[in-house]
Amino acid sequence: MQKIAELIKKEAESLLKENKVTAVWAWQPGEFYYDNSPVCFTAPEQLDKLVYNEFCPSNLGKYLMAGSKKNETMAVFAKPCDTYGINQLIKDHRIKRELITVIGIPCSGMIDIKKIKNQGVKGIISVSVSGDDVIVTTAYGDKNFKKSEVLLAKCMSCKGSDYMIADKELGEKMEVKCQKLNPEDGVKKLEAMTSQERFAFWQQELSKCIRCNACRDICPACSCEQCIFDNQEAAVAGKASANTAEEQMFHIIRAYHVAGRCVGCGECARVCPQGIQLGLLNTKFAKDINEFYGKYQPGADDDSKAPLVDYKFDDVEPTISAKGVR
Amino acid sequence: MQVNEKEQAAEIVRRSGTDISKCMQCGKCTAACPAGYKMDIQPHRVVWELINEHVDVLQKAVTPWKCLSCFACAERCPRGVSPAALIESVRLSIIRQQGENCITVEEIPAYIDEKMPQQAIVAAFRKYNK
Amino acid sequence: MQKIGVFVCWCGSNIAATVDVAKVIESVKAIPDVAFASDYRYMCSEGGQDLMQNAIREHGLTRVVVCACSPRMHEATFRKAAEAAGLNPFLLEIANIREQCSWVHKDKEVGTEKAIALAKAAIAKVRFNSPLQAGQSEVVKRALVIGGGIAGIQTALDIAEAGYKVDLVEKKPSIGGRMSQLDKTFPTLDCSACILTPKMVDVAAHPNVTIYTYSEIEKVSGYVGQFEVDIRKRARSVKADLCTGCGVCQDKCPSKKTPNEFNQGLDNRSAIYITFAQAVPKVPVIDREHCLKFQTGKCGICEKVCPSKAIDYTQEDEIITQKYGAIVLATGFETIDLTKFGEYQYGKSKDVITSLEFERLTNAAGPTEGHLQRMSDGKQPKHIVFVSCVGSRDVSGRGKEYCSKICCMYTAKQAMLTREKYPDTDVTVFYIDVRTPGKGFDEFYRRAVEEYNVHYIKGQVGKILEQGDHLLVYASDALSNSHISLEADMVVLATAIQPSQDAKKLATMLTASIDNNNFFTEAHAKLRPVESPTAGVFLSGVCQGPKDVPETVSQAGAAAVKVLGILSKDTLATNPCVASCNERICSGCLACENVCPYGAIGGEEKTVINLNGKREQRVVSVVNEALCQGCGACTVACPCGAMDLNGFSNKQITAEVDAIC
Amino acid sequence: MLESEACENTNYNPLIVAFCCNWCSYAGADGAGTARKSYPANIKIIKVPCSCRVNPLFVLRAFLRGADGVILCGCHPGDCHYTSGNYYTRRRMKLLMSTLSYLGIEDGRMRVEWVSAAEGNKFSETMNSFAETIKSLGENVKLRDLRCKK
Amino acid sequence: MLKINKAKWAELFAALSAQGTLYLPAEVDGKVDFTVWQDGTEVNLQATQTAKSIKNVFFPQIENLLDFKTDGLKLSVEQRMLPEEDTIAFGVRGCDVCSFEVLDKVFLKEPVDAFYKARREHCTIVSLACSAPDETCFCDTFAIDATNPGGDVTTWLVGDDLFWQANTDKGKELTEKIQALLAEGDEAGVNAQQKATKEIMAKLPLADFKIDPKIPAEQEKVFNSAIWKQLSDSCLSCCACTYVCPTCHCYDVRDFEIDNKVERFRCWDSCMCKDFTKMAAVNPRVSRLERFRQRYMHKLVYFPENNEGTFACVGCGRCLQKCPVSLNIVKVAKALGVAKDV
Repeated sequence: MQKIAELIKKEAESLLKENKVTAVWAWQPGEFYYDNSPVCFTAPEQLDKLVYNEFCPSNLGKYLMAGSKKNETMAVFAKPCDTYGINQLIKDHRIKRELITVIGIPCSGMIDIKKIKNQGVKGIISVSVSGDDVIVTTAYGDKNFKKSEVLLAKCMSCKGSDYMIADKELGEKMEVKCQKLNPEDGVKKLEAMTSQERFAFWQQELSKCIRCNACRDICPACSCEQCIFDNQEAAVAGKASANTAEEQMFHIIRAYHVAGRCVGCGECARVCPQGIQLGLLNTKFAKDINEFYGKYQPGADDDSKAPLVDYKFDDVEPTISAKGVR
Repeated sequence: MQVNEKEQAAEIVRRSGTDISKCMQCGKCTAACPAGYKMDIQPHRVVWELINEHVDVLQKAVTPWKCLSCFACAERCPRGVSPAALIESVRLSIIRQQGENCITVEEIPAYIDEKMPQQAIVAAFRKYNK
Repeated sequence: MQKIGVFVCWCGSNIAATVDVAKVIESVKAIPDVAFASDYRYMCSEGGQDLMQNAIREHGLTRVVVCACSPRMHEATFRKAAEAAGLNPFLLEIANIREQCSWVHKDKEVGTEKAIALAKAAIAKVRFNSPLQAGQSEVVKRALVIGGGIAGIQTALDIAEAGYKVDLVEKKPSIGGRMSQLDKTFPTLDCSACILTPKMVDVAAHPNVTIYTYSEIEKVSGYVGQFEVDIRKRARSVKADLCTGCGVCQDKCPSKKTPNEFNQGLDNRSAIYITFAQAVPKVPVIDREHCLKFQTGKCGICEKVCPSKAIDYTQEDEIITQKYGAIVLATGFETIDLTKFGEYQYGKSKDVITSLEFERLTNAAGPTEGHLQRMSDGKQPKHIVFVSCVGSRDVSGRGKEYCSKICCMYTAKQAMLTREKYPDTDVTVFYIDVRTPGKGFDEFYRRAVEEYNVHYIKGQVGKILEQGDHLLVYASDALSNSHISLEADMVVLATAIQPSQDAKKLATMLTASIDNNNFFTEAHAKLRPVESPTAGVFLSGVCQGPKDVPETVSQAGAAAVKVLGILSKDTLATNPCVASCNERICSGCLACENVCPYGAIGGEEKTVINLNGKREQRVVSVVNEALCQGCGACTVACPCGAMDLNGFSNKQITAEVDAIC
Repeated sequence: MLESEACENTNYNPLIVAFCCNWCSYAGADGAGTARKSYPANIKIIKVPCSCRVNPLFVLRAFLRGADGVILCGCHPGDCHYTSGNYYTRRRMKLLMSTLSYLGIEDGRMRVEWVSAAEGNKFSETMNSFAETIKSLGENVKLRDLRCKK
Repeated sequence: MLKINKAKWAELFAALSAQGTLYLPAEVDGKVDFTVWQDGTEVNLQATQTAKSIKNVFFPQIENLLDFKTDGLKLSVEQRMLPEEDTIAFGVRGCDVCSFEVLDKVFLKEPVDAFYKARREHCTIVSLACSAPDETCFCDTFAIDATNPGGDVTTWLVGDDLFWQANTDKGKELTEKIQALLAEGDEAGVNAQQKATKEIMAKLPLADFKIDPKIPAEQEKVFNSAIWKQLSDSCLSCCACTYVCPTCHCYDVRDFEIDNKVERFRCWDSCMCKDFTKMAAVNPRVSRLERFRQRYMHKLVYFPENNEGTFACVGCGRCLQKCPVSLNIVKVAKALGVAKDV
């Protein structure tokens, strides 16, 4: 990863120096080794702060929206999974393709610091990663982990090393090495439960929600100028979920609004401060769409018709599948 | 037990499961009936008699005993009426009123013979056990 | 604060018998914003409208709710009345307490409770109604008539006579339709061709009429006043402008084994053919499926013999795109398929025929030149049995539930004509009921019985068997309670009629609705019988329901008048209930554009004032109000609620939901 | 008393919201009225221009506010007055229903039916059968916002 | 000093619970949060931090204030009862204990928030000293002694013993009620643990983090600093930081209306939201930069200015853990500290 970080720095430097772009979106280090945050560089001398390691999960695509409105030229570094979100934003006319330079950067999977901390690790001073080995130095001593076991959930269901959009690719493509997860497995498990069990599951899960909107604000498909839940005119606006029904309403509608547009990046679940398994909802829509209307991967291109704004004459009828009610 | 023709007619129609109000007396059933030439009351007329609650005349007629239950009448009826079912129902009303043909559970063993299909025994029992 | 007026109609006892009107009034009066509430025996009457208008003026009402019959009945009436009193007509809502309340509930308590709930919902909605102004859209002064039978011809002629352009589209190579196949017409026994052909010539010669024969409708878009239609003019393979209609080509054509559709397949025709002698246009077509030139590449005789060099094998289908202000459907009928009626031996015995075939058989221009003879052996039949209601009034699934209406009369006609021409032929008619409501109809039927000794038997035919060169007919005589059998030489089946197969396809293209039997639905069964529910689309002839010739002609004229009502206007008021986009919120994702069936939405890069009150440039959706028809598909596709629908806004519907729940 | 109204006299009265498109189903409902084909009074109809105007939000809102069942009626596929509106409805509602089921909401609380203007009979039959289903499912407690209704 | 052995904790919790509703850190669904204790609750005294702060107990996310009802044109109002049940908050860390000082300054000042006051008065706080601080902890920055966290009662967990020391009258009263369960304990273990904990804290990355005194002092310069742009560029405008923060206290008042009944409730709000303070027509801070700046200016500049130098931050580190894009008060304060224009 270190080598790629160097390549990124060089690329950013030449883009800014040659005035090809006015801004470059990348990551900068935080207080600890693991809390890198997105940053916008506008001058070559700022670039010594640029970082790229196993703790850069954020998709930078959404940050291009503001500059796009001002007709700024921008470059963005994008991991393979990030390119889906960028395509979706282009398709939704939220960023202008002609203004942006997408530079594909390889990724071998991002580490989930929560997985490490959940194993009782506290007082982290530094983290070093080499190959599959992760050594965490803490105030209480060193701890060793296997990278393949502490990857972010979204990386364990990595869609592959190809870029859906890239003006340039840096370095060699990398694979995520781990026990792969199929996001649909979780959905299938829930589907196999009884209606009562599912309701209990979701009630427990959604009642954790504090309506901080992090899931929405990080989502590359949630790019509305004003979210309907913030629109006082829309009769659904609410700052807090007063009860189960309202929580359900928020999450159903949010999942519904991104249905057929959700690229499956898994960021919503990653950023949820309450650890709600939001992927189970979005993946359900994706699974249904694939089953009912044929396979569709949002963000794989920037011009296909999304399933919910399309139809076929012989689409499946909305009849009830369950026994005994019809 | 039915006391008057009106109730009897209603019972016959109910048992047949057919909706006689749909009949428009077109005579298609009669025209289609292979046994019609032997009947004194033609199939469409059977329906008509029931509409008018004339049970007595039906019970005394030969028609119930000439019907082959081929259901050609029902098959051809443009309105979904089944004269055959009505005739079968009339037949039952006669049999049940007579009483002598009734069968009791105790009597069954005597009738059973090895070759008789089980289903026939059950069907007969259902039919005559009244 | 709104001042809402609520008016509750009794509709005589239609509403008042099931709904306690006084209680409704009392309940709505307790709702905030309701400034006035009153009831009236008939709100739609002048007195009722006066009541509403006076209340609007005296109480300064800002919104009105009328609790009455379906808005489909009188919404327009009440809106007009409100407008006359100075209120924007779109500030009025109807609570449907008749069709959807008093007529479906019997218990007064239940009905009253529901009426109150419906009134509350309407009040909740009307609070958010906004005044709307209807826009204007231009009217294209040209009409399209689809179907070139007597219905279409009459409609086209009437429109053309009034001075407007009409295009008449016919699927077959000639106009004329079913009527051109008939021999005589009841009850006057005029020769059908004699009264039809002059009309065909008239319509063809009329300077305002353009006829497209051998043509079909390919695509329809647009709306009343502004329909755009693609007509596929199929390749005739004959140049119409050169052809003189001499008929040499069809005489010389070596391929002569194609069933002749015009004669219901009773004889054969050549591959190049003129439908019938009086065809308009009298230009042959090449049936490419049966033409040797097209199938094998060899032949080309017609081209050689044509004296005017009119044959053109290279002709291709042509698409004509034309704009129209109104469209008339006159697609007519066909007889039903009899394969499910095996008992009649139709298709097995050549001597069992349909009445339409009988018409051709007795027509002087038909396959036998008008001589009544059996198709099996050419002998004149000595005993003919007519069977009525074949497939009509049939709910078994084999036929049609409705009465085909014309069979009783044409059967009487055919029976009578047979007896007249061949007095030695016995005629028996089996019937269920003989229905003769019409001017001179019953007299006609009685003549058949009394003067011509046609033997009418109430009963039906159950089975027909071929026995030697006879047909053995098993039937019933319902009145004598007997089962009969008789010998016949010919059986004529009065086959049920059904709408043309094209009706369904056209209904979809025109978004005109059809009923379960594929007859086009009229906008109102009694009061708008020639209008479809789709504005600007009218109905003429049997495509709307079974009719005889005089009825068809009068409906055709009525449809023409309705068309003229549109064409005589320069502009039409457009439906103001169209989509509108809140540019401040719109993110420009254009999901709306993708779902709009009318192409009424497009993305435009615009400078807009954003939610922070600042100017910024971004793509937003823009609705073309002239094209928008107000379906609302876009409003749901829009995730942020920027797209809304006038008259059915998110707020209005939500308010209704809240009021009901 | 009509059969469908007889059930209204028992204790549980399900509240049902029916969204009907103006051109087919609302006309179908009128047809049911004209033909005096009864259905339970607790079914309240909201008119929309086309079934595609019905936002899943409205459906959820109805449930949230206490509806026990929501039924959406539109023109038969292929017969939409607006050509294609109900095709979108079909996809939207299919997904919504699937998700509601996935969230553990009883199947059958929501239904989509195609009822044409000529099908007054079908309208009434559909409403009777839907009311029956909702009755057997009992009160909607899972999607209801219980505030103010306690 | 008193103590109680692990073996008797169940009895302790039962006894405390008899005195009032007992909130303590417990593990539910893999997450530790303040939970009402019941028999069988999975108490977790090891976790450094609960996911949500103790704020939720005193200032819940949703609180009904009153109901009103219309009958025809008549309106009747029904006040909600003040929460008057006795509660005990057990296992509160030093940072969270100090968060009350911040909230008290807001809610107990005129006009007094009756709901908060009632909850506060009916609650006895039993704190728990930290023995295993995390890298995100920086309470020391605000002179909070995590090893001696205060409250009505302070407790220390040393080995299997929980040491107990009442600090206030309220604390003493509670101690008397459960006296029978407590034994005399020796302070030596506690002292040793305090020393060890401080040594660990010195090793952590934020050990030396101090808020530059020029930040609260140079209000105008800080406000106008160019650094805000770069910092706020990557903020998502979500309010995860606000809702996990123990000292953030903004709320919105809303009505829930059905038919003729209205429930008026308050719910948390965040200055990071676009629709903050919409009730006053508009949110004056239209850009993300302004909203972002507001939150930190409030915590680091305005609040200390109005409250004798108290920062509206207690160094709990929750925002460091929960921000989706790793923005936090430490990053902001450090950036401002080194900014040339401040």
